[in-house]
Amino acid sequence: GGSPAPTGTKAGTGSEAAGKDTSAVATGKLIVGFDQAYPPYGYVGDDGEFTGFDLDLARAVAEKNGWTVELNPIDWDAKDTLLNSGAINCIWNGFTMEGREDDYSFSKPYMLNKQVIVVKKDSGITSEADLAGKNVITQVDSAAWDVLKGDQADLAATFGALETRPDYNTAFTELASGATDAVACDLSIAQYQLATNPGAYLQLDQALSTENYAVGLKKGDTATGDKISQALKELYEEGTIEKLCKKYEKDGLSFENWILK
Amino acid sequence: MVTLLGSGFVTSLAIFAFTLVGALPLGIPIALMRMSRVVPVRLVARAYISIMRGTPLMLQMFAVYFAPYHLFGIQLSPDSKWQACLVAFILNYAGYFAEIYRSGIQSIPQGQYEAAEVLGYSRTQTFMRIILPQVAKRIMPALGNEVITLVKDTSLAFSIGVAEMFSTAKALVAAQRTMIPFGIAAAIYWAFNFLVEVAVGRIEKKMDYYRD
Amino acid sequence: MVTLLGSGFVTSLAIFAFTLVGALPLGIPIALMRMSRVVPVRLVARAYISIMRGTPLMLQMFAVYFAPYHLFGIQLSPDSKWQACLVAFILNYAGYFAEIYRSGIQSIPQGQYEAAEVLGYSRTQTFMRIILPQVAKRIMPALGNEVITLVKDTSLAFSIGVAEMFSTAKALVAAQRTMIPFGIAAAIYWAFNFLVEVAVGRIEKKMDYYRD
Amino acid sequence: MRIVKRAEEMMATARPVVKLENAYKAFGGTPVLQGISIEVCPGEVVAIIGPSGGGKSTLLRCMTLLETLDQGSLTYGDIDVVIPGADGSAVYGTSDTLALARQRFGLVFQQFNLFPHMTVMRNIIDAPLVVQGRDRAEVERQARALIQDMGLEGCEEKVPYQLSGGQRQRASIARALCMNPQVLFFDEPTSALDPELTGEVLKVLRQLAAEDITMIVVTHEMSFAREVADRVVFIDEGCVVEEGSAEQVIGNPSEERTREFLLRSLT
Amino acid sequence: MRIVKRAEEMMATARPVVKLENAYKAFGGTPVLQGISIEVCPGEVVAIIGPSGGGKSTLLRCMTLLETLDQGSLTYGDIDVVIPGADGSAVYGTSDTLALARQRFGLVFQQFNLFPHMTVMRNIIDAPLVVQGRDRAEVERQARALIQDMGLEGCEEKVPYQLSGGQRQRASIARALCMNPQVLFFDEPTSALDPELTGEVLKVLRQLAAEDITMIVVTHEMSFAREVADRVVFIDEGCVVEEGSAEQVIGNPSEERTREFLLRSLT
Ligand SMILES: Nc1ncnc2c1ncn2[C@@H]1O[C@H](COP(=O)(O)OP(=O)(O)OP(=O)(O)O)[C@@H](O)[C@H]1O
Ligand SMILES: Nc1ncnc2c1ncn2[C@@H]1O[C@H](COP(=O)(O)OP(=O)(O)OP(=O)(O)O)[C@@H](O)[C@H]1O
Ligand SMILES: [Mg+2]
Ligand SMILES: [Mg+2]
Repeated sequence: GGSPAPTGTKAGTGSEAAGKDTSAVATGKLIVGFDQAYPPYGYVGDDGEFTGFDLDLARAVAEKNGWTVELNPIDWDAKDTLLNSGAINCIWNGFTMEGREDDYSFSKPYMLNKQVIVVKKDSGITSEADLAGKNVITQVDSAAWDVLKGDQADLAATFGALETRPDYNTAFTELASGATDAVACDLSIAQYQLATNPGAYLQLDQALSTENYAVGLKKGDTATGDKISQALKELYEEGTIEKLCKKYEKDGLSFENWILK
Repeated sequence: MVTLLGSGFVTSLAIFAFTLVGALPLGIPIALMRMSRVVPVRLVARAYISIMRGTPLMLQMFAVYFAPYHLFGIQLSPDSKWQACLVAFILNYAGYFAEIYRSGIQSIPQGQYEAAEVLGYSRTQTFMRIILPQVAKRIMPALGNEVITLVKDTSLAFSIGVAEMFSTAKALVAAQRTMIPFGIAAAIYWAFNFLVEVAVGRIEKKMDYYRD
Repeated sequence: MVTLLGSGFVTSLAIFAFTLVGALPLGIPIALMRMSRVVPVRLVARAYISIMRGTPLMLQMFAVYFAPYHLFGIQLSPDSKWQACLVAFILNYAGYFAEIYRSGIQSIPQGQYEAAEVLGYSRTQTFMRIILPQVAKRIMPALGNEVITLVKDTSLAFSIGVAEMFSTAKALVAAQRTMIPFGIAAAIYWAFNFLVEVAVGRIEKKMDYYRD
Repeated sequence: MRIVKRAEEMMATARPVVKLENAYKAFGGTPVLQGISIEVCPGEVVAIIGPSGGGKSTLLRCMTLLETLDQGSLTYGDIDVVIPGADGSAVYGTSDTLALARQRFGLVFQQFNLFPHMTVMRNIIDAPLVVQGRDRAEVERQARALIQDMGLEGCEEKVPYQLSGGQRQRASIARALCMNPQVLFFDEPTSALDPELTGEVLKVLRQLAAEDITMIVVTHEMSFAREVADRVVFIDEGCVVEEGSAEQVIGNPSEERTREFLLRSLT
Repeated sequence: MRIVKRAEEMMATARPVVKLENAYKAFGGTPVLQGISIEVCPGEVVAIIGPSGGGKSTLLRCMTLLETLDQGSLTYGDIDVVIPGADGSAVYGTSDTLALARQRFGLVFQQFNLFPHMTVMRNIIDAPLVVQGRDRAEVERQARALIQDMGLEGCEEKVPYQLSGGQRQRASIARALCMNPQVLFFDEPTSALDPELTGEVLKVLRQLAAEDITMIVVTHEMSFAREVADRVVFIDEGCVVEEGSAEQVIGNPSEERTREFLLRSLT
């Protein structure tokens, strides 16, 4: 297709003029960039296929719009360059929109998420106040990190140390082994850990933040965003969303958190 | 799970094989340029080696992958990441191999060059017939080091989205919340590297028919 | 941004320095064991080298870090990751260095050993006074390769949460949605590796006073 | 059967195959060659004798283009390899010129410098095949004959480290001869040979002389020099001290230095 | 000044410093030593002569423990280094025994094997200092004297590649001598020397003989053997063909093979 570049003249990347329009509406192909190590939103299933709540959503949305879909696992560090260069045309992966509004165009937010803190059950920590002087870790470049550096910076300042790890898996192994005192993470991850290690962990009642998941698009690509939002709404109305939430319930997903109605 | 890792391993293997086929020969002219008496040639080779060894392969891969887009606005195709990956690997490893070749070449006694020179061998003939076979014997262990590093470096290909074994293992670790896929990946790496070692050892043994 | 990267670089540098100080000497006995005539000793060294080179350093780091907890239920302290990181790096690099030493040792002509033997040098004296100085000269370029790889491998320390320069750069890239921190990181790596190259080159030159 | 050729006769009849004039060479300030001139005619055998460290090997290395002269000129027949520049320093010809000249001479090294990864046979035939592009069957025939001449039967498939010292030296002589050079340089060709083999090598050298191959031999065996050489050049401290027929220089030296050297020696 | 000592006399007066009996050695099936016995008394100088490839170097290497014997026995004075096992194969002593024996002998290699990274001085003094733990000043004094004897003045601070062939050989002789060995083995010590220096080396060897240092010299210079040796052993195809005084073996050989070898040689 040769349709003109999407609206929005302040689109960030300067070399856009030279390139073709690679958006899904223009090409009829939704190329989803996702972190394949981020269950339950996108991961490798037991059958070896890419699976996950968001990937299922992407497939359904593509079908609704008559797009073909291509699932592209990416190195999270390369997501911006990949998106800008057209190697992918959306990021759909439990992608928090808060704080990223200037860098991407988004679909309408579809899911509510919380950032929470998990500690060991017998650690004696039961509230945020108890975290004073303790070691807290989180995943690198995660929403929890953003919150602790942003809105909750005052709380973070009371910690003994706040560090990052490449992935939550390492972080929880450290929590179990006593190398750290607490992990800040997404609600779904916390619930999964609590479910698989009964009696080991405790989730603090107070959430660090609530936030919204949306589909991230190249800055200026509002056309695709609108199409996706529309399709998600229809899927909700058809009851498909509720079925999908059920499918991933054991992984900590809850239909109550769906907001795009 | 093993089949999944297996298919990732095929990708790793392909990167490995193509890189060797490309970088092993490419290292030779670079090593020779590095030892050239012509100062600009030598400096170019030094700079090349310095940059290839001195900056992370991951960033080199980014550079090769995105350069056509950033510099010329060329849109990337799904194939291009595979090509970029191979180009970056070959360019990078050629730099390492060049230095290993150089160490071997410089350890050949002067008398060998002199004998070849007096017999009228051209520089190329001297190199191919007299020096290189003797170099090959001397550098085998160091080359083995680098080849084995290459096997594991294939995991860097994922930075531009080439899904090889290690990234698959990472994904499985995340999905299944167990370290077992890492264990299997380590075992596969180790098994393959064991083959590499055996192969290198066999080559070493084969060249053991002579001594200096 | 540069200050952030700078403090990450101090960590990288510390890993680099400690690893060299530990692994360079440790490689020597391993190389000697690898060449031992006593079969079990040789096999142990072979297995060690094979595993250290054959499996990813990242997984070795996990193994060293979490082994005390998983195997003995020992609770880890926040310090332990730094210790685990150094132990893993040293053990890993000693394997690579050992193979480089071996290549150098085996390239010394038999006559040198024989001369030393007849003069009554013990095996240790022969090695330290006759062989090692000549080996040092021959392996410099290959050693340079490995040392430069080490500079960049320090980035793996982040897998167990040691925040060195490259992970800092990654975090900055993510936070600022620009590749510039990577560019700066590459420049810092390259600048440091350039120093390493210059140092290696100077050592090479210093040993150029003799030829074989 | 010895062909007696006097230096003077020969110079009159033919243009020299190799001519070195006024050669100077220093190693890091220490002069090693100090104005040496040497002229050799076709078929002539010249022995170079003199005390250790006097510059004999260096002279040979300069003539075989392994070291560069500081000053002087060097000609192989019609090929000007080195000419004196305007400021007196040596100016070398193009690499093509040097390659052409290299086809005219061969050199047997004092340290042999055999190729350790090649069998004796391969050491001998490789350059003729690869450099000269000659026919394989013909080269192998010649090589076999040389191996016979040199008493190396049975060593064809050995690699150098499996040879005794003398065997190595003979292999390296055979390697040089198989290139059919016009001029052959030897740096102490008998230094690792027993007397019996020295006799054999002498025979080969004589045969070569009969085939009009010019030879320049650095040797410290006076009897060998006397036997083989048409002319003897005595070199000390980088200068030609005395030169003439073997009988003249060794039998009845005119210079004090030569006499002293010969007196202090065994023969 | 030459000290004439007959082999027979000496054997009667002293126990041998080194004694090799019935030595067998093969390289990959090819026999090289085939039952050689040699006995050398204190202060005796033995020359080993024979055709190239006859096994002279191998014999020396076995006696200096660089090659292992297949069969036979080897004794240094009171030290049993190799004894024949029950099945006839050679049984070596402990590594302490071997180390002890090594203190008794020195070897000058045919290929010199100087340490390329050490200066000439360092090459000479390193082992006495490190292996024997001797006093530095004393060792340096001895080294300087040896450098003088060997005509190596001015080469003290050179490294081996900067030396001429003869200089290298003399440095390696000095290195062996500085260890003050009881028995000294030489593999062709004059092969790279000019006659003048051969004379010098001969003088040194004689001086050593006067100091009761036993020497075993492989040489192919008959005149050298004649001058220096109390006894000459002629070896061919791994066997002792003939042995006796120099006058006897070289001047008037009783064996056909020896006569043939000497006839075909130059001297
Ligand atoms: N590369 C070098 N650097 C410095 N000095 C050198 C070098 N090569 C040779 N020399 C010196 O030059 C002089 C002449 O050496 P050359 O090898 O020509 O002697 P030679 O006459 O061949 O002696 P020999 O009979 O012992 O072989 C010697 O004093 C030697 O030390
Ligand atoms: N490592 C080896 N492998 C196989 N054959 C060998 C080896 N070393 C020596 N030989 C063979 O053994 C025989 C004896 O060799 P040796 O070096 O003892 O002879 P030599 O009497 O010293 O001769 P030269 O006077 O030429 O030095 C030769 O035929 C040689 O080819
Ligand atoms: Mg010489
Ligand atoms: Mg020998």
